[in-house]
Parts: sequence; C-alpha cells; structure tokens
Amino acid sequence: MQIFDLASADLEFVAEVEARSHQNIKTCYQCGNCTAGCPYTFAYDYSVSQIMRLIQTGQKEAVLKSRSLWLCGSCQSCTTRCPNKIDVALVMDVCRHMAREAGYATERAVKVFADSFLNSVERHGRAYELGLMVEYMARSGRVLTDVDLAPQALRRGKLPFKPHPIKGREQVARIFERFRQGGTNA
Amino acid sequence: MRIGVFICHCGSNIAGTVDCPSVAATALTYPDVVFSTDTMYACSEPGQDAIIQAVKDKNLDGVVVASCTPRMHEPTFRRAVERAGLNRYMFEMANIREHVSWIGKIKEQNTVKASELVRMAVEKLRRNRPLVAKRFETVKRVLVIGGGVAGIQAALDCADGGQEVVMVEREQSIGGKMAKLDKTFPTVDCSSCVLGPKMVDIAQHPKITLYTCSEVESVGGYVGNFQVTIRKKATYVDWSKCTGCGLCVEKCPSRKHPDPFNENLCNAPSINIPFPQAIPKKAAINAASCIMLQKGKCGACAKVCPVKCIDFEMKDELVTVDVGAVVVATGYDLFDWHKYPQYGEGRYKDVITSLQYERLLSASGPTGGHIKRPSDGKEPKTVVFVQCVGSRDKSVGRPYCSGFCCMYTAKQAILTKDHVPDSQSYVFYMDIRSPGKGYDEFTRRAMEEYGAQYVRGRVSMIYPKGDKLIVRGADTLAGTQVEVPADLVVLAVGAESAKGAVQLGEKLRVAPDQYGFFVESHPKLKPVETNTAGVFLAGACQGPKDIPASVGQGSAAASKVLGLLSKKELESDPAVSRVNPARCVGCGKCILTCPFGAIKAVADRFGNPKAEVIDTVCQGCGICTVTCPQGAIQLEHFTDNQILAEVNALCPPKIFANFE
Amino acid sequence: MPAQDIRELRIVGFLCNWCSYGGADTAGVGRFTQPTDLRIIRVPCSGRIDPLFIVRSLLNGADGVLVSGCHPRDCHYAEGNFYARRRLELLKRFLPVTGIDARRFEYTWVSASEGQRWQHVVTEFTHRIHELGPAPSFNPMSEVDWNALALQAAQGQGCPCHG
Amino acid sequence: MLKIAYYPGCSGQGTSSEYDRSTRAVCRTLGLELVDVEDWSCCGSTPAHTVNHVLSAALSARNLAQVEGMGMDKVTTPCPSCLTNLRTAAHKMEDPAFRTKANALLDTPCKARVDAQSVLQVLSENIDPEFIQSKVVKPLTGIKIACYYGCIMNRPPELMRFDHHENPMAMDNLMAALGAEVVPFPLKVECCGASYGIPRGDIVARLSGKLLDAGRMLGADAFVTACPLCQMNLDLRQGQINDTLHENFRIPVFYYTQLLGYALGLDRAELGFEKLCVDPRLALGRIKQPAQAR
Ligand SMILES: Cc1cc2nc3c(=O)[nH]c(=O)nc-3n(C[C@H](O)[C@H](O)[C@H](O)COP(=O)(O)OP(=O)(O)OC[C@H]3O[C@@H](n4cnc5c(N)ncnc54)[C@H](O)[C@@H]3O)c2cc1C
Ligand SMILES: Cc1cc2nc3c(=O)[nH]c(=O)nc-3n(C[C@H](O)[C@H](O)[C@H](O)COP(=O)(O)OP(=O)(O)OC[C@H]3O[C@@H](n4cnc5c(N)ncnc54)[C@H](O)[C@@H]3O)c2cc1C
Ligand code: SF4
Ligand code: SF4
Ligand code: SF4
Ligand code: SF4
Ligand code: SF4
Ligand code: SF4
Ligand code: SF4
Ligand code: SF4
Repeated sequence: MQIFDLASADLEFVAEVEARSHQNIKTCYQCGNCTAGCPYTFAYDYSVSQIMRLIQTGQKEAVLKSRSLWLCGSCQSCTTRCPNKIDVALVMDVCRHMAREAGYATERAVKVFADSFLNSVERHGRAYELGLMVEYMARSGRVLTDVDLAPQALRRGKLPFKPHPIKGREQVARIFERFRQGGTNA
Repeated sequence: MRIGVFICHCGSNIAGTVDCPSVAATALTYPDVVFSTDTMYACSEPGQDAIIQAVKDKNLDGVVVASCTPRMHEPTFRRAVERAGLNRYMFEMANIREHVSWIGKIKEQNTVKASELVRMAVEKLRRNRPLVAKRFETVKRVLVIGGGVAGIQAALDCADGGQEVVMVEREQSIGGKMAKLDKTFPTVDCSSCVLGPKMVDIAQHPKITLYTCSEVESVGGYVGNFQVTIRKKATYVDWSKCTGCGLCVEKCPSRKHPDPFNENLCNAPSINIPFPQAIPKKAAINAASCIMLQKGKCGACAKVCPVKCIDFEMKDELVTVDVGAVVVATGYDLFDWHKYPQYGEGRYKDVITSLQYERLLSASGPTGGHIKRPSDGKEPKTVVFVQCVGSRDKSVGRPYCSGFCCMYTAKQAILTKDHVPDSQSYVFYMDIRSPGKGYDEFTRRAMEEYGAQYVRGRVSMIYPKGDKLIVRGADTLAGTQVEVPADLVVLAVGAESAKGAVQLGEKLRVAPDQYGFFVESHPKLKPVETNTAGVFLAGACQGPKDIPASVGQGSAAASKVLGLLSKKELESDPAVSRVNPARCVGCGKCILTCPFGAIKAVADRFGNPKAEVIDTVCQGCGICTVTCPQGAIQLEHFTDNQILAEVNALCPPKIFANFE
Repeated sequence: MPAQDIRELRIVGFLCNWCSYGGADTAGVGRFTQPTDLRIIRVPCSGRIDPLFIVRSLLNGADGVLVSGCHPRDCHYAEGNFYARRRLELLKRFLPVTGIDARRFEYTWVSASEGQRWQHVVTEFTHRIHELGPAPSFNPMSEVDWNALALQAAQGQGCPCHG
Repeated sequence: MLKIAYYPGCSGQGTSSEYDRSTRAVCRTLGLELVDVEDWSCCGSTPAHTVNHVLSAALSARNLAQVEGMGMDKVTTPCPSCLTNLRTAAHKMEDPAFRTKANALLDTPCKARVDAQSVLQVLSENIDPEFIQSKVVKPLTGIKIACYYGCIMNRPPELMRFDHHENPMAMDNLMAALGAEVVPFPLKVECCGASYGIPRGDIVARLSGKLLDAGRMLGADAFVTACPLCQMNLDLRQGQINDTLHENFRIPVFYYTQLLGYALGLDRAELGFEKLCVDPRLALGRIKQPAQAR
C-alpha cells in the first residue's frame, strides 16, 4: 500500500483544483455518498470520495495518476446527491484536465477515444462515426473493437460511409487552433 | 456633590505597574472630589469598612472605587455603600486592573490611563441619581407548555415544590414522543413503564390542572404576572362525564383516517382514545373524518355512550389564567424524509421512519409488538438502518447533529435481534455520537454482542428488486461501494423544531434560532433561562436532546421557577428606560424597536399618545434610547448625558479647550 | 510594541457589558499585553451606542473610536447588535461625507472568552491610528455645522442609522 | 404553430437516425415546427468537456451563435448529451470572464441568450396531453414498458431544470397517456455506461446489463429511451452484454418518439423500427388492435 506523507501536501495543487472548479474541497466530510452512488466505482482504482480525500490532503501525484479520472462517466450522481452540495463531477472533470495537461493518461484507450473524436470534429465540423472508429482502432491498436457490431450497424444504415461535411468546417477548425495557441485553461 | 475616591493596590496586581498614590492625588483635583485615598485590598473586609467609615466621616454622597473589573466586585461595593447609607447607584467603578495594570507594561502610561479612567468615573457619578428598585408580587402559578417527558418532569417538580401548575398540551394525551417509544436506551427498559406512572401523577396531582387538545392563544404581562389565554379545542366529548370506557371507539364506523399516534402505520376510528395509557383517558372526535360532523348522519357513538357525553355542537373554548412563570417544553418533530427523493419518496412501503419502527416494536403498537413489514406483513430478516437522514446535511438545510439517533439506532438494532433472532442488521453511519454515561458501551454492544454490522458511509439510493430493497451505500473504511438487499429499511430521521414553535416563540418573546429551536440565555451558564425574564426552557424545544437530558432540563427549569416564585416579591432592576412625557411625541418608534415588548402606548390626560416603559419587562438594553428621535426615552444609569460626560472627560470639547 | 514607545494617541472604546467588555477583561486576566492608548466606556449593549457618541468623540478630538459588541446572534438582548450593526455600518459610510476619515472608526465583535482576539483587535486598531497620526484639528468656526451633523446622525435625519 | 430551432446532433445522422427521423415526424404531426440550426457543428460531446471547459463551451457556443443568427432564442435537441453541452455552455457564459475566453475561440461571438431544451421537455411543457390523446389512432394498450431517462437529462437539477432528478415522469406520463402499461422502473437515472462502449465495453456491459436485468424482473416487454447513447448501449450492444454476462436478454429498446409516432398512426417508414437491433416485432405484437382494445 502507498504511504502518504501528509506534511508534503501540495497546497498549490489543492488551491488550483479549488480555483478551477469553484468548489470548496474542505467542505467534503467524507460521508461517501458520492462513492455510494457512483456507478463506475467497480472500475475505479480510487473511489470518488477517496479522490476527494486525496485532493484535501494535497496528494497531487496520486490524484493525477488515478485511472478513476478517466473512467468517470460524468453521470452527475455524485453532484446531485452530495450533502455538501459539492459539484463532485466537476471536480473529477477538472482533475482530468489537469492530468491531461500534466501528461498522464492512465486509461489510454479512453484518452485515445476522446482524441479521435475531437480530431474527427476538427476535421469535419461534425463527428464522423465511421472515421472516428477507424482512427481509434489505428491509434489504440485495438483493431478488433466492435467488429462484431459493424455488420449490424452497417446493415441498418447506422454508420454512413461518408462524413457530413459542413460549410463552417474551417470555423470549427479555427476553434481548435485558437484553443491550442491560447493554452486556455478553465 | 461630595465624592470620595478609593484607589486599590490589589497587592502588587495594580500597584506593581500603576502609581496608586499619585492617581489618588490627581483625583483630588477633579470637580466634587472631596476625599481621595489609596488602599491595599478594597474588597477585603477592612477595605470595605474604610469606605463605609469615609462616607460617614466625610459626609460623602458618592463613591468611586478604582480597582478590578465591575463584572467582579460591583455588587460587593454597591452593598458596601448601601450599608453606609447611600443609594447603591451613587457608586462608580474604574477598571484599572484588567484594563490597565495587567495589559500595559509602562508605569507612567498606566498611571495616566488610570487617572483618566477615574476621571471618567467621577464625571459619570456626578450625573448619577439614586434609583430605587420596584417591588411587585408574583402570581404563584406556573404554566407548562408541552406535555412530553420534559414538561412532565418540570410540572411535577414545580407542583411538588408547592406551586400551582397549569399544563397545556396540543395533542389529546400527554406523553410526547416518549409515549410512542418501545424501550429506551441506554438501559433498554420499557418506555411506558417508566413514563406511565409519571403521567398518572400529572393527572392526579392536586396542584396540577391539565388542558390537552389545547394551545396557548396569547400571552401578556411580564415576569411574575403573565396573563395567558388558552384555546381548548372542541373534542365533541364532554370530558367531565366521559369515563374512557371505549364503547364508542369500538362502534365507530369511520375508520379511514390514519392514526397519528401510530405514526400513520394503521388507521384509527374517528372517535378514539389514542393509546391504553393515555392521560387523560378520554375519547375525542376527529372532526375531519367524523361522518356525523361532515355529513350530518351516523351518531353511532352517541347512541352507545352509556353516560351520554357526546356533544356534536361543541365549540372551541378560551380560558384565561394568570401565572408567574412559564416553562416551554414543546419538544421536537421529525424531519420529513421525503426531501430525499433517492430514498423513494414514499413509493416503497418498506422504507419507514425510526419512530414508525418504535411502533412496530411496541407491544401496544399496530402489530402487537411483532415486527411485520408494512408491504406484506412478513417478518424481515435483513434490516438496514440509515443514520443521519435529515441531519448533518447542508443540502437539506439541516447541518446540525440530531444527537440521539445514533443511540436509538443502536437500541433498535439490539431490539431487532431480540425480536427476530435470526435477523441481521446493518447500520449505515457517518460517525457515532455516543458521549454519555454507558452510551459508547451500548453502541459497542450492538456490534459485539448483537452482531449488528456497522458500515461507515452514507446511503446514496434505495430501490426495489423483487421483494427486496437494494440499499446502495458506501463503506468508506473499505473505500468502496456496498449493496445490501434488505427486507426493511429504517431511516433514522433527524429532529427539527416542533411545528408552530416559531409562532409560539413570538407570543412568548422567546427567540428561535435559525432552525426554530428556542435560544437559551447563555449556552453554558444559563441553559434553561431565556432572555425574557420568567420564561424557561426544558427538553428538546431548545435543541435535540435525549430523555435523560430532557428530564434533567425539566428539573432545572423547575428549580428556576421555584427559585423565582419562592420570593414573596420580585425586585426589578431600576436601570431601565424611562420616558420623559414632555418630550415624547408619541411616534411609537421605540415601541417597534424594543425587542422585549417593554414599551406600551398610553394616552396622557389630553389624549395625546405617549410611550410608557413597563419597568418589570424592560431589560435595560437601551436600544430604544438610541432610536428615539426626540431623546425622550432615556436608559437610567446610562443616559445620553452620562455617557457624553464620559466622552467629554476623555476628550474635552474643543470650544472649552479653546477658552480655558 | 512600537505604539508604546511613542506618544499616546486618544482612542475611545465603546464596549457592551456582556461580551466585549468581558473579552477585554479576559485579555487582562490572561495578561495579554496591549497598547495603552485605548480608554473603554462600558455600555449595556452595542445597541445602546448612539452614533452621536462616536461623532462627538471624533469631533472632540479623539484620534480613533473602536466599538465592539457581542457576535451576531449572541446578543444578550436578543437583537441589539443587529441594530448596532446597521447603525454603525451606515455611520461608517456617512463619516466621509462629514469630512472625518472613516478609518478612524471601526466596529467589531468579540465574545467574553475571546481575550486573545481582543488583544489582536486593540493592537491592530491602535497601529492603524498611529499610522494615520493625530486627528487634524477642526476649525472652531465650523463647529456649529459639525454639531448639527452629529445631531442629525443621532436623530436619524439625513442619516438612516435610526430605523 | 410553435416554431423552434432544432439541433439534431451528430448521432442523428448516423447511429440514431431513426430517432431523428421519428422526432421530426412526431413534431410535425403535433404542430411543432422544427427549423434546423443553420450549418450546425458538433457540440463536442463528452470528449470536449473532459479535455477543457472553454473548448467545450466554444464548440457548443458556435451553435448557439448560429441560433442567435437565425433570430431565435430557443433551441431544442433530442439528445441529452448535446443538451447538457448546450445548456452548460449557455450557463457558464453568463459569467462575463468565461464568456470572453470562450468567445475568443469563435469567429462569431455568442451572446449566450439562447435557452436549450430537450424535445421531450418541449413536448411535455407545450403540448396539451389531451391534444396528444385526441390524435392517438393506435393506443399502445397491451404493451408493458420501462421508461429509461438516462443519467443526464435531469441532472444536475440546478442546471437541467426539467422534471425530477431522481424520479422523472415525463416519458412515463406520455406513454401512459398513449395507453401503454408503464412499470415502475427504479433505475430511471442510473448511468448506462455512456460513451465507454468503445474504449471500455466491459463497463457498459455491466452497467447496461443491470438496467436490462431490472427491466426484465419487472416484466417489461420493451425499454423506452430518450437518448441515442442509452439506446445504442442497450440495443446495439445487447449482444455484447449477453456475451460478457452470459445472459440472454432479448428486450427491444425504442425511442419514445417511435412509440409515440406509432400511436399517432404515422407511416412506418418514418419511425425506423427496422433500424433497431433487437427485433421489436414481438413487443409491438402485444399491442392490441383498436378493436381488441375495447
Ligand atoms: C425513534 C426515536 C427513538 C428514541 N429513543 C430514545 C431512547 O431510547 N432514549 C432516549 O433517551 N431518547 C430517545 N429518543 C429521544 C426522545 O424522544 C426525546 O429525548 C424526548 O422525547 C424529548 O422530550 P420532550 O418532552 O422535550 O419533547 P417531546 O417528547 O417532543 O414532547 C413535546 C410535547 O409538546 C407538545 N407540543 C408541541 N408543541 C406544542 C404547542 N405549541 N402547544 C402545546 N403543546 C405542544 C407535543 O405534542 C408533545 O407532547 C428517541 C427519539 C426517536 C425519534
Ligand atoms: C482539556 C479540557 C477542555 C475542556 N474544554 C471544555 C470546553 O471548552 N467547553 C465545555 O463545555 N467543557 C469543556 N471541558 C469539560 C469541563 O471541564 C467540564 O464539563 C466541567 O469542568 C465540569 O464541571 P464540574 O463542576 O462538574 O466538575 P469540576 O470542574 O471537576 O469541579 C469539581 C470540583 O470539586 C472539587 N472536589 C473534588 N472532589 C472533592 C471532594 N471530595 N471534596 C471537596 N471538593 C472536591 C474539585 O477540586 C473541583 O473544584 C473540558 C475538559 C477538558 C479536560
Ligand atoms: S458526497 Fe460530498 S461530502 Fe460526501 S464524500 Fe462525496 S464529496 Fe465528500
Ligand atoms: S459523475 Fe463520475 S464520479 Fe460522479 S458518480 Fe458519475 S461516474 Fe461517478
Ligand atoms: S477590589 Fe478587586 S482589585 Fe481590589 S483587592 Fe479586591 S480583587 Fe483586587
Ligand atoms: S362511550 Fe362515552 S364514556 Fe365511553 S369513552 Fe366513549 S365518550 Fe367516553
Ligand atoms: S446522532 Fe448520530 S445519526 Fe443522529 S445526526 Fe448525530 S451523528 Fe447522525
Ligand atoms: S472520548 Fe472524547 S475524544 Fe473520544 S469520542 Fe468521546 S468526546 Fe470524542
Ligand atoms: S431599554 Fe431595551 S428593553 Fe428597555 S424599553 Fe428600551 S429597548 Fe426595551
Ligand atoms: S420614540 Fe421617543 S418620541 Fe417616539 S414614542 Fe418613543 S419615547 Fe416617544
């Protein structure tokens, strides 16, 4: 088991999470309600209330490395039921942003899927499902993903072969471009 | 005026950093000071004697003592000057110990400061006038509002102490929540066995008058002399004749309204006696469901009643009593757990409250003491308890701990095992709060001897699956999510202030806190007093409390009442506000501002409106004095002139400074 | 403590009897050393403090005025400190209009047990006043207007302190 | 006729084309004119807000700006995921500082005055249920259904402001009004596994499997959903779920608009039942013919 040195708490990290999420992490009293309701707990390495606790104690490394951040489905169960009205899902989101920025991706497939999706949007202005599948398979190396479903989906016309390009494609591409230049974080 | 000044050394406490003789010498230069000296221990017997002697020898009519804080010895010295034959308000104190010698290191500065404080005291004293406390007789009777265990204890102690007691209870019977409980922690003795005899005592005590189905309509007057109007609600049964035989209850054909005594677990007839040990044991009709009162036909009860006491024409009645003191013991109510939609909002019949569970456990309850779950009457094998439902939860506006639910949950887990030996209980908790004699041992027993499985974490949702309820919670100690398929879920609902508490508080001028619990005078040192003289608190109306604490407070309130009424007469503090009718224009601003309702509107002999302070009600805060645009209402002993004199003593007005 | 090494200034304190005066006592009992510039006037309740007293003190040449009462909700008289807070807050905004530097006036809440807090409050405020220096003296000719203003403040005309 | 801007969402052109088509048909029949947002682009969906909130808001805001450009102040979408993004963007952009940041990424700045609502909300708040009932030609009598809302259509309540966050009833009421028997499905807002079908199919199998199991226990003939992702996870992936969990679920999963269209007697071609992966014919067969229903 990992042992934490509480004295080495990274208080800047705590402050950054609080600033970016506009949530007061100190109000979490570790009741576990978020964990109790989180449908993804079974897949997590740290349960969501443990993530909250690790943030409280300034354990930056442990938080940003956690696979849970990548598996959160943003289902809002935690946020809706937290007795202290903490927007827990938002905190998870913010930690995932920070993990991304710090170069962590402990659930690589999830990250690759998100990247492929956004690439697709950047390229076409809209998500082009078949294209994004292909990119995902190529980048993740999981070439057999959902091949079992392809025939069904194709037969039913659910996966058009061509993207639906839009006129404002460049406008959308510029959103991404400016985003990358600006280094916006929020 | 002839003023004497005494500068205390307090051994070296003061003299160590203040030049006392020099302060005394300077004081002689102040106006009206005819005598000044320093003294070793002013409060000691020789010290006091010296003051008395000086008053007599020098013919003083005012005394200033510069010593410790007036919060300590002001009463001592007031008594001393009184013994010397002066009015006790012809005395002022300068605090040169706590505010000077103990906080300043430089003797010169301290000495100057001490001199100035003495000067302030002298200037104030020059404007003092003798004040005489009013004496008034008290009514030797006490009103107890609320007949739960706290009110019962207060009433019995007062009555045993020789005072008349009037008890007003909103429900049909006294007993409060405790009457609904099965057994009580930490001893697990039968609730009605311990409470029952006390309830009977209330009914039989010659000094106690009991009004149930009644509420306080209005309260006037002040400590020692309250006038209280009580509304006796129509019961449609003449209680002077009803013998409580119960024949009517058996015959009543209307049985559709939920039974509040059994927490709506079953229905009750429209004419009912809530439970076998009810006090008074009289029948009453629930007008809303009575067929006769709603539709004009039936009258089955009237036909069977052997003493003919049913009266469908009965109306509410108002009764007025004079009392000298009031004990408020209106208890608490339960949090409405429907505010948690994730627990089913009442869609799942087998999710019940802790108090409903007490009724299921109780031999006098709807199931005769057998635990049967509401949906299908089956005996539950897996019972899940959820603590802190509506407590310690900001999102539902209840951030406080209800104090007793941890303990009663442990009790209920124990009783569950007693009733159903092959059952398994689970308790979801956040923290266990068991600070009391034998309390923590009790909760440990629930776990160690009775095998209750305690799980640290809140419950996020409850949902049905087949005939089970899935309780999904967290086990934060294991760090993960847990699920329990339960047969019955018991919610440890928190306590909130009794319905109507805020309105009652307005009538009594007792402030509720933001959650509706009444505020005590001081959280540590005056726990049963309120800021309204003569009104006392007992039990859970002041904040969530278990039975031992409620009983303790009931007795404490009674001792305060007995202390108050044991005096033949009360003396009012004369440092109250006074209206100068010549300046008062009757604008009424002071009346609106006074937090104690101590000012009333009167008419002078020309019929002009004027304000008048009720000496006995005024607490001497002086809020009105600042409010009055005419300067017409002045707080005695702290008048504008007196305070401005102190200001001027510290900062002499410029105009005079220029011409002096 | 530099405030003690230099010439004392004139600071007037108005303290309620139940909380803050007790807090000052507690500070004394704890021997929490403080600057000695402050002179305390005891009143029953912060609700008894008329803005007039403060204006008059400043007008008479006080370099600073410090008011302290019970914490909100802790008032011995139920709600006196709410009145006080309203009046004093308005006075604070009103002072600059009259030409008085509002920094010379402060109000705060200290309970009877908060001796340490009282020490802190006094020390901070005294330092502040020393930084501001002695109050400028007023032209006696304009004294009349000042008095009128003080009276207005006290009587609630032109100043909403009195409601 | 009520006129409202319509944002179909990317999946409406692919995996959930039957949802898009049936939505348009139903709205037309009920007197709701949907005007497509001109040249709409992707809202960024979940991937965008998991990367960065400004980026996510900007992708949505481009579409809000398009709506503004059309001179309209309300947009509706069938997809809860798009809805969350549009609403979140509009909400966040009420903060001027955030708005400046997001607008800095856009060609055309967005004023963020557009309100986004789900088609379900628009239908249930603007169309009189009695009017719908009067239009019913084929009541759904005989079929037993479980309504599944998904996790984000009503949560968090402060943002979504529609129906109830633990026990939403809009679809239940609608389906009951059409004559269907609606089972009290307790997991209406539990997450189905969202967009993890591709990277983590095991998660979807477990979460969606739980839903299917609960529906089966209640004896539901079919599920009704209002979300392309939910529908896809429950329907398209039902086979994968069966394989992973060693189960044999065969529960068809409709879009509520399909059943609504069916009851309104719309042309089968517009409802796209043939696009469902789990064969719906058995379930549809339970619906009694109007004569039988009497
Ligand atoms: C499920 C449960 C189990 C518990 N078990 C235990 C236990 O085992 N041991 C223990 O020590 N404590 C237990 N408690 C706590 C116990 O109930 C309280 O400590 C106790 O009842 C407080 O007594 P009380 O007289 O202050 O208030 P109450 O019992 O609430 O009595 C107040 C009375 O005032 C009346 N009233 C209210 N308003 C008015 C009004 N305006 N005018 C006139 N009358 C009014 C009410 O009708 C009521 O009769 C339990 C509580 C619950 C909920
Ligand atoms: C570190 C600490 C901090 C605390 N902080 C708080 C707090 O912040 N707030 C709070 O509410 N409570 C606090 N408490 C608890 C508080 O101290 C007690 O509640 C309180 O002192 C109890 O008062 P008492 O009069 O019953 O007993 P005690 O204070 O113990 O007084 C008993 C007196 O009886 C005398 N005595 C004993 N035996 C005999 C004998 N045989 N003959 C004659 N005299 C005898 C003793 O000398 C003593 O003077 C604290 C306790 C501790 C240990
Ligand atoms: S529900 Fe809220 S308070 Fe409870 S552990 Fe989670 S974040 Fe903390
Ligand atoms: S939002 Fe994420 S962390 Fe919160 S309950 Fe849903 S999946 Fe779990
Ligand atoms: S009067 Fe006060 S200061 Fe003087 S000796 Fe007594 S305790 Fe000390
Ligand atoms: S029958 Fe008459 S006497 Fe007997 S309980 Fe009923 S009302 Fe009372
Ligand atoms: S007593 Fe226990 S169950 Fe009740 S509110 Fe306090 S901690 Fe929660
Ligand atoms: S013994 Fe003291 S520290 Fe321990 S739980 Fe009890 S009150 Fe808290
Ligand atoms: S001094 Fe206080 S209590 Fe007395 S009359 Fe004035 S406002 Fe009321
Ligand atoms: S505020 Fe002054 S003038 Fe007005 S009624 Fe009261 S005492 Fe009279």
